[in-house]
Amino acid sequence: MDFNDSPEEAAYRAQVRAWLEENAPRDAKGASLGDEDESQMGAAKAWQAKKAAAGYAQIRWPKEWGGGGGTTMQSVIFSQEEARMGVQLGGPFAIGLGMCIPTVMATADDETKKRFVGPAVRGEEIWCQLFSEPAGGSDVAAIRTRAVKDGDDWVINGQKIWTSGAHYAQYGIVLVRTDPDAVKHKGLTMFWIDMKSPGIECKTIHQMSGARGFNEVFFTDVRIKDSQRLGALHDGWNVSIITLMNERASVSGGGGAVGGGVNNILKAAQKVAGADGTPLAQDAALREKMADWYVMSEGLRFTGMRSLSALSQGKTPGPEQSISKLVYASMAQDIAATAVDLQDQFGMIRDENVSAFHGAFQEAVLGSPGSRIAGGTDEILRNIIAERVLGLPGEIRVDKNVPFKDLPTGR
Amino acid sequence: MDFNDSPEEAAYRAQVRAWLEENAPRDAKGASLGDEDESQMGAAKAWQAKKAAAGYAQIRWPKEWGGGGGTTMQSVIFSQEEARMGVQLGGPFAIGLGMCIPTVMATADDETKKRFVGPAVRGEEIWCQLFSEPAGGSDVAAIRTRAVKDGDDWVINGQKIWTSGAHYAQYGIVLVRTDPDAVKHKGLTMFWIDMKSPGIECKTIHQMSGARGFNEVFFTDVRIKDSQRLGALHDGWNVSIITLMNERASVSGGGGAVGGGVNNILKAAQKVAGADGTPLAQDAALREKMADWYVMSEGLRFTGMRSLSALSQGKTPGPEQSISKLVYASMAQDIAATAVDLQDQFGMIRDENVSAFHGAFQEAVLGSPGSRIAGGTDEILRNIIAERVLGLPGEIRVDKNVPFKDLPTGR
Amino acid sequence: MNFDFSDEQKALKDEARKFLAAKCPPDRVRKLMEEGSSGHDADLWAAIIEQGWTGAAVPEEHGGLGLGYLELCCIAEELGRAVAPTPFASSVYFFAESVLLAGSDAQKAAYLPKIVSGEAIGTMASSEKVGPVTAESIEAEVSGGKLSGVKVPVMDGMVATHAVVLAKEGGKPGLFIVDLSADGVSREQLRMMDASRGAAKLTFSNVPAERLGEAGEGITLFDAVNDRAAVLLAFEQVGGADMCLEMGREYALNRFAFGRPIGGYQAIKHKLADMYCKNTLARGNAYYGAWALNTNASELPIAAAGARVSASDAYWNAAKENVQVHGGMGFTWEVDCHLHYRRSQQVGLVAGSARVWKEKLVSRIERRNAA
Amino acid sequence: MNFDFSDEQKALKDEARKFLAAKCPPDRVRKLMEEGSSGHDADLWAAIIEQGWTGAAVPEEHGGLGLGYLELCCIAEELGRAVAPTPFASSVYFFAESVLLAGSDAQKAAYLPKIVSGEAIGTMASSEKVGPVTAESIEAEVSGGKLSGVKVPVMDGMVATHAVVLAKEGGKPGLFIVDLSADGVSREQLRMMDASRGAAKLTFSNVPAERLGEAGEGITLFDAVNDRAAVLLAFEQVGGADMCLEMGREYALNRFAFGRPIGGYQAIKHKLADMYCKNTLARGNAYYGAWALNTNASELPIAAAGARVSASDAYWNAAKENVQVHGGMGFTWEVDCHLHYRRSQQVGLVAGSARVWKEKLVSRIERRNAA
Repeated sequence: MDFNDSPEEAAYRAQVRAWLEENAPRDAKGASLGDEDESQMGAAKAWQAKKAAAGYAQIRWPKEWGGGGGTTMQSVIFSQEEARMGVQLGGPFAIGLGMCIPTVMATADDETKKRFVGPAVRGEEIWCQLFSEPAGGSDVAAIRTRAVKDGDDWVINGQKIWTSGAHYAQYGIVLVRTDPDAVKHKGLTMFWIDMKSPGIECKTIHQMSGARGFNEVFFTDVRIKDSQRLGALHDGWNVSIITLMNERASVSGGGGAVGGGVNNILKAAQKVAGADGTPLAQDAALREKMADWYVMSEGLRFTGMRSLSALSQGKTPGPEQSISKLVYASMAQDIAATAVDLQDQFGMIRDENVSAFHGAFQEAVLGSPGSRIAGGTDEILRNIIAERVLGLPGEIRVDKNVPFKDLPTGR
Repeated sequence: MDFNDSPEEAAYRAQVRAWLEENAPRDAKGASLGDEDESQMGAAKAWQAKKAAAGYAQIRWPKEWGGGGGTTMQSVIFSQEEARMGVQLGGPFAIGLGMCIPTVMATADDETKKRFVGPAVRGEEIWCQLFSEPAGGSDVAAIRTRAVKDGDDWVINGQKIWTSGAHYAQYGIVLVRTDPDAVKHKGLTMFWIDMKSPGIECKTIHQMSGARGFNEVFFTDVRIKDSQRLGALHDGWNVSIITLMNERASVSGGGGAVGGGVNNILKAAQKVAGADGTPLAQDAALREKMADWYVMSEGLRFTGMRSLSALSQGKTPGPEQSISKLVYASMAQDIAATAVDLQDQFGMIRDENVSAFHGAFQEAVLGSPGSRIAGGTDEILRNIIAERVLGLPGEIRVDKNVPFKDLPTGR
Repeated sequence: MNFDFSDEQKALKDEARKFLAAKCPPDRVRKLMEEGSSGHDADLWAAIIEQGWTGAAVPEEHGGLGLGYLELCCIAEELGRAVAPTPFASSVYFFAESVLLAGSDAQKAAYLPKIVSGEAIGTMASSEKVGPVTAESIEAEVSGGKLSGVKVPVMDGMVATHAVVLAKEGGKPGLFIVDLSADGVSREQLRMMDASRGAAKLTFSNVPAERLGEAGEGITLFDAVNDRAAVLLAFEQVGGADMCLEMGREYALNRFAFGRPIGGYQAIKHKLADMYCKNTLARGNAYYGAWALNTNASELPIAAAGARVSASDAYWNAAKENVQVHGGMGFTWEVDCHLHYRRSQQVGLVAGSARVWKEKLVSRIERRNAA
Repeated sequence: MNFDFSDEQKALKDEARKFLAAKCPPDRVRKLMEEGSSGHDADLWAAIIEQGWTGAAVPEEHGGLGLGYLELCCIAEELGRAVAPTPFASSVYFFAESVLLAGSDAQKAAYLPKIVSGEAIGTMASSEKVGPVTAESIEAEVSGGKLSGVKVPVMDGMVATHAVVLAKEGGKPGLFIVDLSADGVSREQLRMMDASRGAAKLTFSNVPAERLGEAGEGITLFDAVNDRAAVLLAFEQVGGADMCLEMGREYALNRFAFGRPIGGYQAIKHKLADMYCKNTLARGNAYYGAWALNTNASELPIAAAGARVSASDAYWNAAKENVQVHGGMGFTWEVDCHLHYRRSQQVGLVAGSARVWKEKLVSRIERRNAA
């Protein structure tokens, strides 16, 4: 048991580090995914192009498709080193390269693949994924957006929601209902779509925190060719599973600053005096909570290391990483609320120039509910762990043998 | 808003108090329900007879059935005053008078009623309720104990479990399956039974805490008359609902010593020195927990008072009392575990002569898991609150339209 | 035993609910937040004054209705339920209660009628820095009848005309009434987590200040005012928490996933059942607080702390889990969940944090046990 | 990165599991408890010694196998899973580790081979009264090489032949080795919450005691021994917690209610999912502790405290919720749930309570941050 690189890993890390030292942009503030501030997009695209040219863009992909022909572990090492340098500009490309393009590669003809894969790897074209709908949420297959055949075309009407990056993406993959008389999962078809097609309108979603990273996308008589179809007619649900499996295949860096939140509140508490003048960090109630959070965040870090170790040894990681977001999201909300409570009346202030710690904990209070929902709610994640990891029975499904149009819906 | 008796209530309380002063047995240690120690049974029976003679045994029941012809509020007042005097000897009769006899009264012929009601009210005969089975638990209707018709008799084979007082009861009401080809809830019938009938065997259940208050009851070719049937053939499920509704109708005294647990741990913590020599009661982490427990237990007390107030005004109490056991049981486990943790290594000791506070908290650790299960698990209680109080949908039932014998069962 | 509100009081509550449903629908609250205003709906405020709510517990001799605290609790519950964006708490629970508790006859005569009529809006200015307010945390000082110092945050500080200020005089804390229109007062609007409630940083330079109560009694009076405010705020919290439960229940019944209402899944059913438990406990504790406040019982310090601890917990839990029940919609601006999510933070901090009240509760129990 | 046990270590663990499944089935543990014995299964203990487990981490020069701590962690996990009723923890984690850490060469030579061979059974005697063990809590005293005082509870105190005793000498705490067969030692068996683990009250009157380590170093050494024991106990806890999860999962799959397995209801699914989360976190933290223990890293104090806090939480949660999953059967004597329920309390207290370890963890983090 150790934390060391294998000789091969160490050599690769050294090579990456040297390349980054020479090539990484300095002072690149992260262009985080879905941020409405697009000022970093130029830097992000330039960096993606540079990585692609050197084989560092999609390290695990074959070289013929613009990848690096490397291993998962090499990909992880590159991400770690990028993070170490503070260069984290990959956000805008994550969904395209992680989900959309793999779907295209698995289902499209050669011509289509050649057209799209290269530009996406080089960061020239950004993709978005149009699955979620207002009536769907956790129930992805409850898709109401309709595509109706009209000669060799399809005409799409409906609405998608929670689409990250729709406002700057050039292309998207879209899951639509092509047969409402079929049962829920059998009447769906997947297409790729040009986001500049007439009839597509994007509207950013105003979140409670003030952020506007997601979009609603409205389709009004949007006309596309049948040749844009990905996979067989009415087989969209199976195609979407390819998309979502690819999402899960991307292993995170494992380590990272998850424990940071605990140190933040500890340091904050050292600076705030309690009723008797001693720093709140001395408060035993807070200290017990800090101990709990510390072992939770460190536990997540070590769990990541266990998965990385499996990768490093050429094995498939176990299911242990599946706990990560579930554990983290509630803890983040709890830390934020506790930190604000410690500030007493002052905690009500959001003003970054007046509030303690520049309002960081207040922003976290307002942002954390989203983390417990986006990308799978707490409740869905518990179901996934129970069913896929522990092998407990799935939910009783009342929506399996009924034509979609006859399924009950809410208001 | 006040906590005072109405003039009528005050008069009744004064009358009760005077009667108790004159008649209540002194130094009567409570013969708690299901206790294997039967030494108090004589005292309990004598006290019940005395109450019955004075009309205080079943205050809400008509006088013709041996009751007091009084109100629910009068019944509550009597219980409060009994508790105040430290006379709590009603345990052995609670199930008979609360559940079994009301079922007999609702379903039996006049002769049967005359035979059983009086002796039960006077404490001469004790009843038990034989519903639960090993394969049943929360699913009461999953009854496998069979009754097969043989001429004018029925022959019963099977097993009941969690039967309080079966080892000292003279009679019981028993729910059995008379038609296994019918769907689950349609093939059950209710009977009264003499617990001394040949073929009945009681075995006490050894609980983790060491207590032995419950029984398993085995039926081997137990022969009873069809005239012992309560209600119609195959209508036992509806009869059992009468039984269970009567259980819920008995409103508790409301007030009481629920908050006692918090004061116990507070006083304990004042006596134990922490690492720095100051009493653990000064530990802020413990103090936050004590505050939480205090408002939980006081909240329960006040919730009981709200229900009592409705009764006092002749109204039906709201559903608020339904939270009581759910809130209390987990809190009791939490308090016990925390109190033991405070004792550090010493907390491992159960020896009542050595352990701090005579091992009270250790006993509570071992006893509290039962409270979260007996009389409805936490999970069933949450379902009840969600469905009956909040009106949320019931569970999807897969056992509704299948003959009982074809229902899937576990190992 | 009559541990309940009277039929008349319940009727008042029903009326208040109807009134606020008409005058203060959630869209109006949201719009006010978008305007980045001072968190004060002037039209609503005028209508509330017209109803006489500001004077519900103020004796008739001072221009109030003299109804009592139980009636004020009924109104508070409805204001909390409606997430009302008004300075009601500041002006009535904090300012008017300070004057009622510690004011001289002259002070009562001078200020209470104005508070009732709306001519004046009062507030409480105690906090100066991060952390709980204590004798040691105060630097604001009154010398020769003039106040100098900085208070932040002061709720409704942009619209208040008067404030009760906690400041030192001769080294000891006292409460002082300050006319905020006087020279030497400057106000700076603050951005708040709950944008539906405004606050300011107030800077005082040699501003006339008249003492409330005896010299050196500041912390005792401040605690007593907070106890009274805590009971009233607990009703706001109970009202908000119950509204969250109703919203969550309604959504769970009407939102379908996998062909059935999400309210049929135990994850949601049990979450809402737990919310019902906490809300019911909070209501019981709040009622006890109301009784103690209304009868000025010796149990008030424990009852107020119990009501506050229980209600703060219930409202925060209900507000955050209501967001969760709503899923993605729950954290959008257009859906109402975040109004309660923000407000549960604001009302949970304005009279001091949960941790401070838990400590108050336990030490008060210890003191009672020792007595 | 190789943050995992080696294939050889995993094979050792598999063997240990098979061995304990054969030699230490739950029925055997229950039977021992019914006999009201000293919580010591002599046959099992003999078989364990034959396996060489007592010497897994003891260097070969002292009669051990010299495998290392990772191997000992593997064994500990399986002992915890099996709820083994033996003095393994007392003799190996506490006594042998004390000698390895602080013993002179002569002491190592005198005691370690006997511990490995089973000729001696060691234990640690530190607690004297209710509450955490501190320098101030100790009254036992060594004077002129003779120990007098009372220690309670001493795990395995009825069967141990030797104890490391925390006692004062010249007013300062020190650790001392005591031969329990000496005159002046009296033992009184105690009834324990976990009846599968025995303990005693030991009274010493002028019993010969030899110092372990330097004078006045007692608390430092005691803390260091506890850190090492905490890592090993964390593996017992992780083993027990995972066994509870497996039991709960198995029961939930095979117990039917309303026509389907209770494991299909979200209340049970999500309870088991949460158990999996806590167990996984505890395993991660325990592995870090194992690494730090095995490499004698400077991170050991933080790693040990983290492992202990996480594992105590996970085992208690898994043990109590496993009872809940089992419903009525779960609190009967005949079903195995209560074996883990009791053991989670015993192992969670034996090296000091969760609250003490949480405080240790945070103060150690503060010290590291300050450095």
